[in-house]
Amino acid sequence: MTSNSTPAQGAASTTVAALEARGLGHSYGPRQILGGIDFSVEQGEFVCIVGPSGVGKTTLLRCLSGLQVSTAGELHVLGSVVKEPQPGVALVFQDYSRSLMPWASVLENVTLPLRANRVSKKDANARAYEALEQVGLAAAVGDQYPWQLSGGMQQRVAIARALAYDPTVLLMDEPFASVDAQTRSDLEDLVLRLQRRLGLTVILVTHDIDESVYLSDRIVVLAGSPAHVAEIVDVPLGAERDQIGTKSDPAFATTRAHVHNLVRAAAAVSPSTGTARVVDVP
Amino acid sequence: MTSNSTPAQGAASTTVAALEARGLGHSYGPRQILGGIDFSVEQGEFVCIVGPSGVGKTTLLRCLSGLQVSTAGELHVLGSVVKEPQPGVALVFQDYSRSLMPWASVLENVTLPLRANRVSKKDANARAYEALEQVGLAAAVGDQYPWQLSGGMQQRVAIARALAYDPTVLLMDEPFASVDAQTRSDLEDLVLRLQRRLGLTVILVTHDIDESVYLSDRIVVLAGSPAHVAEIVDVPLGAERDQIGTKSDPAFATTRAHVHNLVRAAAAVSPSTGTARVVDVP
Amino acid sequence: GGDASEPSEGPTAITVATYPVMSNAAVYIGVEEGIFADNGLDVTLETITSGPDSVPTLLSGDLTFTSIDVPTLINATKEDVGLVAVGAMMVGVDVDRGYVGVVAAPDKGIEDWADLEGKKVGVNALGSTPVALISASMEAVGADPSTVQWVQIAQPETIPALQAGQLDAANLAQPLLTAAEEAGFEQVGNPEQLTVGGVPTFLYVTTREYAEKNPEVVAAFQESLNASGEIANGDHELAIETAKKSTTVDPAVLDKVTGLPMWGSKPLTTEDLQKFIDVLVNAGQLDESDASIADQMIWNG
Amino acid sequence: MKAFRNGVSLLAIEIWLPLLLVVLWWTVSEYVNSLYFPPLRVIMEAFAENWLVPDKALSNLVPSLQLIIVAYSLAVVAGIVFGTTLGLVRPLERAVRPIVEAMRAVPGVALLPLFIVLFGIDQPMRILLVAFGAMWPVLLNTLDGVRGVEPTLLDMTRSYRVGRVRRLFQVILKSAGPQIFAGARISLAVTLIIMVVAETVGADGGVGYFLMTAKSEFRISAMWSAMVALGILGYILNIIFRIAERYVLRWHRLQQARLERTS
Amino acid sequence: MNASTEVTRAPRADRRGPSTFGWLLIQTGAVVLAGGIWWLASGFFPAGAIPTPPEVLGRLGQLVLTGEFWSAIGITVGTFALALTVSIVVAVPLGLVIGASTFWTQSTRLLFDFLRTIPPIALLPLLLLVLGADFEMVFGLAVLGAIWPILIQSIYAARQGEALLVDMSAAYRIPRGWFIRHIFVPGALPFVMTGVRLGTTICLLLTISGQLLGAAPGLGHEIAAAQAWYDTPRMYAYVLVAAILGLIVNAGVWAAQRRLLRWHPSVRGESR
Ligand SMILES: Nc1ncnc2c1ncn2[C@@H]1O[C@H](COP(=O)(O)OP(=O)(O)OP(=O)(O)O)[C@@H](O)[C@H]1O
Ligand SMILES: Nc1ncnc2c1ncn2[C@@H]1O[C@H](COP(=O)(O)OP(=O)(O)OP(=O)(O)O)[C@@H](O)[C@H]1O
Ligand SMILES: [Mg+2]
Ligand SMILES: [Mg+2]
Repeated sequence: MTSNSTPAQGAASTTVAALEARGLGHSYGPRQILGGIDFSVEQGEFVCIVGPSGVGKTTLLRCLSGLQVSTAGELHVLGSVVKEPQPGVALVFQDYSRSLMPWASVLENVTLPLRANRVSKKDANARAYEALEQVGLAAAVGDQYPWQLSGGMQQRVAIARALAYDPTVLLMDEPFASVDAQTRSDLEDLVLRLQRRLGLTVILVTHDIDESVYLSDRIVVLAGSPAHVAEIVDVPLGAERDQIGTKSDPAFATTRAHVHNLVRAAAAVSPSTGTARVVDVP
Repeated sequence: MTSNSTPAQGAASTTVAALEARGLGHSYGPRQILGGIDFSVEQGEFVCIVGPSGVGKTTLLRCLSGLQVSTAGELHVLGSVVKEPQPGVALVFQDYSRSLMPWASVLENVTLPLRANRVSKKDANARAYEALEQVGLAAAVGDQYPWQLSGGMQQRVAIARALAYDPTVLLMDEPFASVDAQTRSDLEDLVLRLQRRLGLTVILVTHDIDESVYLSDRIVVLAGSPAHVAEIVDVPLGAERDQIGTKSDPAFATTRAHVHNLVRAAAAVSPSTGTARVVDVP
Repeated sequence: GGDASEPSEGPTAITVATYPVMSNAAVYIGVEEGIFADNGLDVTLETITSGPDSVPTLLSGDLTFTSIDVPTLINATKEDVGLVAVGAMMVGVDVDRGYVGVVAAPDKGIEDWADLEGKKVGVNALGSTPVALISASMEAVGADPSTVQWVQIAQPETIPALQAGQLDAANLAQPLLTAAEEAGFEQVGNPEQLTVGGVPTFLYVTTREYAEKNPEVVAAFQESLNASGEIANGDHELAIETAKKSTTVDPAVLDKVTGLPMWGSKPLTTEDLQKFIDVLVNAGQLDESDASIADQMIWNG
Repeated sequence: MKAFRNGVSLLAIEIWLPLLLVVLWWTVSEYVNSLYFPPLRVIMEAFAENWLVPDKALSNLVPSLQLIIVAYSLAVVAGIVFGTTLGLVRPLERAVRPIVEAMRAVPGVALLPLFIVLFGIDQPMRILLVAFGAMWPVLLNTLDGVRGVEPTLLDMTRSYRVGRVRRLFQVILKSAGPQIFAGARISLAVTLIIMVVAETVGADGGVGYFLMTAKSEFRISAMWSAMVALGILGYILNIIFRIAERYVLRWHRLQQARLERTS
Repeated sequence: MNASTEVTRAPRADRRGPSTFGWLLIQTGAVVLAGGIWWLASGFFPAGAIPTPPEVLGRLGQLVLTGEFWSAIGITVGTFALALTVSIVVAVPLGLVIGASTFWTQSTRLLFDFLRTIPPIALLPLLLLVLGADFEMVFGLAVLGAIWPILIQSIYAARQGEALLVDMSAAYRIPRGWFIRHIFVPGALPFVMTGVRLGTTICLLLTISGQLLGAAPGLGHEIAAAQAWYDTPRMYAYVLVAAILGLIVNAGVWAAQRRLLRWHPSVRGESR
């Protein structure tokens, strides 16, 4: 594990927040999903969002990305109110397979955002191949169609697309859900390294509490219906992380347990599904 | 944790295997994915399949389900060769969101296989509501369209569809990838209980090695390109499992470590992607 | 043949095709005045829009008689369709302002047949009566019809095309002829005047099969037709009034119409047809080899 | 099936049914004694006479082909442009929907004078008339296809700030591709059909002119031969079209090949 | 995330846009605007070539008081409705069946490509001969015209399904009938509906053309009569009626489409 960068917080040279949500609320028609979300993310910070299934994490991420205009509250990016997607923000969709164009090869899928943002074909291809390699996909995969790939490979294509985009803010919605444990920890380390080295701001939605503690500086726990911030947990693990050392740190275990309890409590009321938990077999 | 059933192996009263693959091979066009897979699953057994992303787990599961006719070898279900899906086999697809009909409500999605197999509307609805409740979805969700649900909720609808189908063989492809930790362990216990109580044969593909050890009687580790069975690991944990007790069993840790090493070794050659592992940032 | 043979029993039902214009006024008058009934015919009138297109209906038996122009009958005879002419619906008008006419915009400098040389002239079909008649009219005044650029255009589209300057002149029949004059175009002449004045131009036809089986019906039809034509030719006011009643047209339009057709009132003869055929042959519209076709075109009950 | 699939057997699959029907037609029509349904033998004689003699055939085919190529291209381009515009700007589409639907239903008799006044009576007018009529299938299909794009893909382009032009050409139109092609295939036939009508105005040649003249002159076997010529023309054009489709929608064909197995 | 489609897909104006009534006003405004353009434009044409809207509407006002007008419309609408129903009932199942099988798609391709290009108008004499100059002939003509777009579109539609849903129904052993009814047809419907919309208009146009050319009673016949008398306002009044009929019929098809495809991205954005 090489860490050749300053700690993330150090990389944030200004005091203005990368992202700031103030009383952010969202409703689909009459159904209110998010109710007054307040939190801010510093530049260069790594924040994870956790919460029970259906609580509104994807909705929140979509609001943060500017894809969706929240129906209440305000969203500031670098101090100014935004209502639409901002440059330098890359998003990895939870529904990754639908976010890939079936008519385009993997390479074209990865280069499209680059070419669309005036990167020359040569550079775009080089960056795409580099990103594909980083996520563990062979160059030959570039010529295939996405639907010829396995689920995990498709998910990695979606990640590669985000990485090749060279974002300053990276929003990821359960990006490692479909890859094997080994690839998963490799990808976690990859994102962590990139984040540290390039001073990226990363907001990552995950269901894996170990992952959230391992990766992030702070964890936002969502709960309730409409969803609110149950707690923002600081992760006292310092900037240097590695799969073995960090996870055996006692602070890891306590943070993990704390977040676990928060999510469990949130899940116990099963917010947006309305009833009690998974039911016992009679 | 209530266990009101006899051990799974006890439930298998006959000696003929539920599923038996002999030299199963599959190619997409010229590319061979599976090369001679041999293994068998007893009736009432719980088997997990693990392996690196892209190794061919989904392909194998599709062959086992009869959806795809393997291009080499033979598949026996209850002793007879099969070439098409068999009755009593339910499948949860990895790409769950695409396996739900966007034009049908959640309830209709769950009841369709039942209604199509001559279950009366009343019974089908009752079973669907029960299954939805079991996976932690409120009855009100039944009236919504799948695309109005969060990813994890959609995945649970797909699981509910399989459960309501009342199968004797349950094939699941990364069924808990998109749900939160709490729901995940609840669903794990749910499947385990159902399997024990009803004597189901379950084959489950997962990337979570803890999950595979916790759930299964045996773990099939796939590796290589074309994929072969690297090892079939027996899980020495007995029939009774519970999230805290089982996971603190020393045997759990050793099995877990063993499988982990197998998958890591398999991933190190990153079979179907052709190159080495996730690459370091330069 | 025009010899009447009296039907003895109840009236025979026949269906006769008519156009939604005034060329049919004679038949209407005949029906109104009971001439057909007197001859033992119970007439149903069916509207058609084009002579050739009504032939299938005639063949299928849904029509007993229909009307087509001479060239159409020549074609049908050449192709062995099995039609025979039983009477004249209209005969060429012998005056300079008749039922048909060639109109031109006043600024085109077209005042008589000779001025059509080298001009774009609209006709309803390229191998049709108007081409032959206009050509013959031009030749009659010593002009060269081969210089004319014929343009195929349906009657309803002709006035818009004239207005748009797409045509220098065009052949029109009533009431479009009057409408064109209303719109400011001027009549160059009546192409029938110098060519087929008094010669049948539109014929009533039936199938040879029908005529052979029902010669007495044909005879009664011929009888009634000629009697009706007689009345219509003699009383233009009645013809107009009948048109007002028998069509859905705006009476105000009808009042403006000058120049009526001349309806057939005499038995049709081979010589009549031959005159028309000669005009066609002279205009190069018909092969010499077909010039003796007249015999096969006519019913000699 | 796969081994089957060399060029020859593909041809065999494609022609067995038509061949069967032709044989049937040939036999039955020999015994039908009707002016308007001549024996196929006679039709083929007329076909040989009218469409296999280069001089005669060319004078009718050249104007028609010119009309088809230009009008069809115009129809497709216009259909895609208008369809995309209306598909993307939903309020606009909804506002003008009554006008569009009414316009589609205006009978040709009303359009003809208008087109003559506006565009004359020569080939350009016919081209525009045909293009206008043939545009609708492409337009409607484009409209529906553009609106059916996977929402996640649109979100993706927005989030990665893929510019309008690229989004349009690389995502929206490609996604609508299968549907646009379906429309274009219908338009092709509509082009030929309207051509026949258009060639009755001001034309002095063309397949349609030939057909309508033959019809009014009772040259029924010649009329049938023109229909055969149109059919063959339609088929040849469809082959060209299919080659283009195979190339452009390669991904779709491959992807959908998976469907065949079960359905 | 496809779940939140409704909000992201629809342009803002549609989202918090006007009510149904508001849309009706906007659409009326657009129609009035188009009428205005027509009025202005008719001034540029030679007098009488294109009648002005008041002339046409005035004539229409007279016509609606007559019985012939309504009987002409009655016959036209009746023939059209029957022809469209028959076309849909025949073409949609046939197209889907053919499209679902590569063998039949390839076997019928030449035949259909050949037949499709034969203009219905050329078939008019044949229809007149076989069916007579009446309702049956117009009906036959309308069916011959409308059936092709619906058929071709249905053939294409059969290939649009989500492959995974086919797998799903195989895995759950959903019988053919159920598969067709609940998975195959709904998946094909977006394409089929476009074909139906095309076919609807073509069917109406050919009903009118058939009446016009074959002199069968109905709207087309009235147009032909008006044309023959150079009664342009009257002709345009009937043309306007034809256009309005097209509008009404297609509004019906739109409504059906909105209902049948309310799950589809193309409709999700269009609330109410
Ligand atoms: N339709 C297809 N055409 C061609 N190749 C395919 C197709 N589907 C899958 N493959 C290839 O088969 C291999 C195995 O795919 P499979 O989906 O079985 O992997 P997997 O083990 O399920 O992976 P994951 O864990 O990522 O889902 C991959 O390399 C993939 O590229
Ligand atoms: N388009 C939509 N229309 C209506 N309701 C929606 C829509 N999209 C999402 N929802 C609802 O919003 C709630 C939150 O959804 P969201 O996708 O944000 O959840 P999530 O936290 O991402 O869950 P998961 O972990 O399962 O992905 C859910 O209850 C869902 O039913
Ligand atoms: Mg989510
Ligand atoms: Mg898989």
